[in-house]
Amino acid sequence: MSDWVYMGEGLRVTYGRRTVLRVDELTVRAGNLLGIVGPSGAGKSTLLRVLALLEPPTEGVLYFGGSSEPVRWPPPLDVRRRVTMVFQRPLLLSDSVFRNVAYGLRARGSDNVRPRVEQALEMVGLAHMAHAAAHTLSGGELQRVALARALVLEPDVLLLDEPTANLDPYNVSVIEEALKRLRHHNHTTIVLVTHNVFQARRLADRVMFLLDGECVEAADAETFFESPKDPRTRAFVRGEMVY
Amino acid sequence: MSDWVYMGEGLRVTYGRRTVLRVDELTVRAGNLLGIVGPSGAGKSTLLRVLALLEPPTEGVLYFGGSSEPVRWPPPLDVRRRVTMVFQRPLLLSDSVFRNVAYGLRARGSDNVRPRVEQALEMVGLAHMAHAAAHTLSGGELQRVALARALVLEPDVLLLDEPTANLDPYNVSVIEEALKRLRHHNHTTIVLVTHNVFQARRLADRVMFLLDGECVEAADAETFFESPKDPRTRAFVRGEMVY
Amino acid sequence: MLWGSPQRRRGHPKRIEALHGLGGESKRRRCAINEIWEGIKQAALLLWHLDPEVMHIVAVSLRVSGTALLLSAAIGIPLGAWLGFSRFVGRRLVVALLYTGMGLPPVVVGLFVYLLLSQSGPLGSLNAAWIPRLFTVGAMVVAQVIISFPLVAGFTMAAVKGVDPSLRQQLISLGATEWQATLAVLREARFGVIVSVIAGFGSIISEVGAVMLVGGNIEGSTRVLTTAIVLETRRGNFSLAIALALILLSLSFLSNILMLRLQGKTA
Amino acid sequence: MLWGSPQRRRGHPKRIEALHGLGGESKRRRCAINEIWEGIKQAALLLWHLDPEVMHIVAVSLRVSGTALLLSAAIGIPLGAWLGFSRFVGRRLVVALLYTGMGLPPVVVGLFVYLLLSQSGPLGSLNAAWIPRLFTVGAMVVAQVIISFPLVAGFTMAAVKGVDPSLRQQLISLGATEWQATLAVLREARFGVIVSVIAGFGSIISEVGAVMLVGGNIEGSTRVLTTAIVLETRRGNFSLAIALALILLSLSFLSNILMLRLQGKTA
Amino acid sequence: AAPTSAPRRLILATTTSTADSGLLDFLLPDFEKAHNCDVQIIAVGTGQALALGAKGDADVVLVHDPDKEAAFVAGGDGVNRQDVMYNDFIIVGPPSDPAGVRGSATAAEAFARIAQAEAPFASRGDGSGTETREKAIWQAAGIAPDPRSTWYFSLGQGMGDTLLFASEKGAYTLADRGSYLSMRGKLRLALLLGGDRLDQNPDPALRNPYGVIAVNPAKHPNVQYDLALRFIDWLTSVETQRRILEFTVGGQPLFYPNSAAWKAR
Ligand SMILES: Nc1ncnc2c1ncn2[C@@H]1O[C@H](COP(=O)(O)OP(=O)(O)OP(=O)(O)O)[C@@H](O)[C@H]1O
Ligand SMILES: Nc1ncnc2c1ncn2[C@@H]1O[C@H](COP(=O)(O)OP(=O)(O)OP(=O)(O)O)[C@@H](O)[C@H]1O
Ligand SMILES: [Mg+2]
Ligand SMILES: [Mg+2]
Repeated sequence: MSDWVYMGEGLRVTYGRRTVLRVDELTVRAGNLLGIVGPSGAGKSTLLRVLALLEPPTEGVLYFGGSSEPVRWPPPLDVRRRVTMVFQRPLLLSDSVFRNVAYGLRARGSDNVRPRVEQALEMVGLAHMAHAAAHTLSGGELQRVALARALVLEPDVLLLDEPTANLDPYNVSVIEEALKRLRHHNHTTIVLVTHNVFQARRLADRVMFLLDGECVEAADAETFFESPKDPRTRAFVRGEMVY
Repeated sequence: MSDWVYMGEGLRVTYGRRTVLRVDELTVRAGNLLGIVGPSGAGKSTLLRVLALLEPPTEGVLYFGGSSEPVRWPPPLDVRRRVTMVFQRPLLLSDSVFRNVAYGLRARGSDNVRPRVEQALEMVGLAHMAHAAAHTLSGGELQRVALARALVLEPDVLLLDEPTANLDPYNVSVIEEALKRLRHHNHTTIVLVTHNVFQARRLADRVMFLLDGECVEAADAETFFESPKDPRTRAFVRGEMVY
Repeated sequence: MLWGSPQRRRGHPKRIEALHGLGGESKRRRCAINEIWEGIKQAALLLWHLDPEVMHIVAVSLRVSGTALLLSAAIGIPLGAWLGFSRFVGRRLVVALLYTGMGLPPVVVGLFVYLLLSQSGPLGSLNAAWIPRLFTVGAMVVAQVIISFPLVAGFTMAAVKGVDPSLRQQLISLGATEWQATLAVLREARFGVIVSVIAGFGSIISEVGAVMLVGGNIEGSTRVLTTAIVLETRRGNFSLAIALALILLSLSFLSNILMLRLQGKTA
Repeated sequence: MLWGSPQRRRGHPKRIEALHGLGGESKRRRCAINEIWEGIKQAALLLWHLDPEVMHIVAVSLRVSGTALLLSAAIGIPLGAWLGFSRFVGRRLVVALLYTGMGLPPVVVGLFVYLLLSQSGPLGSLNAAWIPRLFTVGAMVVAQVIISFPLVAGFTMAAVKGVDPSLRQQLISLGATEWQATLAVLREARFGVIVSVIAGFGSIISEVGAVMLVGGNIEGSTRVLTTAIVLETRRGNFSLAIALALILLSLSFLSNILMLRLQGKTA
Repeated sequence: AAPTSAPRRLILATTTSTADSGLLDFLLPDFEKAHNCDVQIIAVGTGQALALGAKGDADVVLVHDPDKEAAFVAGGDGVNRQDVMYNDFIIVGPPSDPAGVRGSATAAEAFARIAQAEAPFASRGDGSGTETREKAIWQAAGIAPDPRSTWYFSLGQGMGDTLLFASEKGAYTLADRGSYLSMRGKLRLALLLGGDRLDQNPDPALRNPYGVIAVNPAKHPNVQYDLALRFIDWLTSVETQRRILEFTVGGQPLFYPNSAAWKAR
């Protein structure tokens, strides 16, 4: 894999008459963790769906994985399989936890499914619930299963949409540790959408602040939090912005 | 309304062979805000469903609203309508935001629906989205609509299941202000499930710590956070508990 | 004339061939696909001339099946919703019976209704005013309701089951009565519910065995499109049968377009 | 013997009364409900004696409708899934046509297949080995597939539409191919899909107009339960007709119980 | 043909009256054995039976409508039409006989009385041979009944259904004797004109002749013409004709032989 994983130019996403995303320039470096923050409705999930190659941008070009060709739509299966997204609202198959986590591996026809699934469940602290039915899970359990079914695939790129929103502090730290290990061992590139400014600070190499679909500021994590250029960024980081 | 809103004795909820809730004693005072904290899967949502009179406990008795008679199952409509619960996982009707928020009022045949709905949407910062279709909303927008449709009913008792999990710091503070105003003006009794220890600290009069379905500790907010009796409470509050 | 005595419909001599056209058509018999062409042409002609007899038959068909559809929706939708929500001992048995009802042979339903309403039958012999008499539109409606309501109920149940059960809980928690919550869930499942009604409509507008038996296929009174089609088929007038079938299909196509409109509007 | 001359089927003299029992039964004719009782008794007898002719008819019915059901599921489920997922210009038209197909009168389908497969029809005249001949089981299967696949497709579409569309996106994002994601969504919608198959089965096991026309109701070869019922009704042997209908209904009841089991297992 | 080879298939399109009465089941096994073939009976209305023949989907037809049969042969669809047998029509109606049909000498007279009294009358109205005959009788009576009138019902149904209708409605109808006999127990209808047996039927106009026709091989090369001819020869042979007379229900024959060979016997 080359130096960067995503390069976007003039990305726009329009639903009906409303343009909900307007990002002129975007680069995600290989092995990096990009944090995306911004208020509710800023377009974070929309951007993530584009990066997950699930939805073509209405306008603009996206390059992926160092290829000099823009991404084709629909993207070929082998390209698509290098990226996995964990959705903000976890939806499981009405089946056991085990089979939900195994889904992606089985779709790829991988072997060693059982130990890998068990390991992934271990990572999110749900090894004991492998046989529970999806519809009986609590909110946080659901979210962790959704995370596990992405982690088990060990993708090149992992896109996480508020993966710890429904978790208590201890489980949050478990997940964060798992992510750190993943970066360390697999050099996974991660894009993490979070409303939790502290989490972004703890994990991100680079942070991007979206507001009303526009990228207000994107900078190294330290710069972003310590000396943001834009006054709106400063306000947001302090949790006091009025939009 | 009398002094207390809920009194529970020996409440147990069992699913299949697993007892997920075991609360021997529970009191919620009128006008108070009880915070419920605990790790993922502790039984918080289950307890809330019981308090919402949606699900009878498998064992135990529950008294509601100062009545000396235990709650009958199914509870009569007029009793049921004094309580409203905001679910952890918001599910809207596939309709406009406005009509979703108006649903409870319309079900009651209330008048002045439009201004009340508009006011509720204002409270959660979504006045401009009244005409958006439910399925186009972002995660945080969804959550706020779900909250608005409960707030608009001005119930005696409001049960909130992680109502700000998908919100950014600013919106969290907007919601928290709204809740404070509600308590002040309407003397609404609130039970708030949250994984956010800071939020519990900011809002709650009393806090209850659930672990594995059992109430480990329940105390005044200050006591709970400053001098918890149980070592497990102490660990949880510091985000370092290992279960 | 299309059917019935030649004496009656003197007005349309040009269509005499349609009925007695065995000789005339036989030259073109090489390829049976001709019948279909002929049928299309005849259907166009019948519609163009607003043939009064065809119009009457169409009116009876719509009246019978429309009434039956309303009734079976009124029975089937609540029944389906109830089966979708409730749990009780023996529910599975009721569901299996309902599914079996989806496959009731129309002839059997017809026979059953016939035996009930017959002068020597348990209901017919009562001669009560509210009991429809045999060989009337009312008897046909009864048979068609029996045929179509299981379809409506079965699919409504499936549609309702497809809606997340916690939505219902959320609505109840917002103060909805059981009834209001049921209505709202039906609205969520409207796509499936409308398909169920469309299927119910399809099952009765095309049904022939039952209406033939209990309606009697009486010219000018209980003859509907399907029985007229069967009649022409029996007479060997295949192209006229196809013409009538095309009219029937256009009718149900139009109704479906209408229902889809409705569906689109509510979505 | 049930139908046909006593001489031809010499084996079962004890049931001659069933056919020619008119004189004897007439005393009880006061109330038509008797026919229904008689029917129940006869059905029990026929099943008890494993009447070979009835067994043959049952076997043909199951073979024809079973094959037709498999084929129409193989066509209808993918078609329904595709219509449920895809968006294209003219989709609404296709859907309206499909819904109209749910209401195809069996007679018309029969007539159409007849004209196609006729010796003077476009397909029948080819005399190719892969084209089923008229008055054979193959022709009946063709007609029944045409009748039932729109039902299967229509309900599958409705069921698939009831599944949250973002589930599909999540599966795609987990590396599922379009095909795998479709299968998984169908599995989620299995309740509706199974109902669609049950409805398809119901529509053909009870169908008579088409199999009568293209099968010819030939004794010992293309006679199925429904055509036998019509035959006995035509002959005025109501109780025998009802007996056969009960056998038919028990069959479809049993199949439905089986399908519900299946549904229960996967759920 | 050698008994070991697969039986040939002969498709016989015929009316429900011959098939449903059981006559064919009674007769055919002899023919099938003798020629190692399988006669497949398609029982439909006369109109549809002729249409099946005209398309080459049947090999031989056995129907009862002399005019349509003539047209069928004249149109080149059929060859070698032969008389086979006949039975007769009767007039049935409510036992109370409000129109006073009992005792009429002819069918035309009976119909005239029915029209006079405006008593309910059920017509098959399905283009069958029976309806053709009914029309002819009305014409002979000089009456053109209007299906929109309150007493004349044009049903468009088979004989059995028409009889049931008449029974329920207390109406008169023209029926073939065989159908009436086999359904008598279900009906509240009395035989009013036609006598107890065919030979006691007072009106020769009520005779109902059946004809057999082979489908023209010149037009439809695929038909089993040779077998069809053998079938016709067999059906009209004296032995088979005698068997027709032997087929009885309730002690009386339903059909009477009528072939050239029988008459020349
Ligand atoms: N299909 C759609 N049609 C119209 N508007 C849409 C659609 N999808 C999303 N939107 C709008 O686009 C905006 C951005 O949505 P998005 O889900 O990307 O927000 P977000 O930044 O993820 O917010 P949150 O933090 O609340 O999840 C929202 O205001 C939403 O209402
Ligand atoms: N219907 C059910 N059948 C079996 N187990 C269930 C059922 N519903 C919930 N549970 C289990 O009960 C436990 C408590 O669930 P609950 O939803 O109350 O947890 P919670 O405290 O709200 O957790 P979270 O913070 O993750 O939302 C969970 O472990 C869950 O798996
Ligand atoms: Mg989002
Ligand atoms: Mg919970």
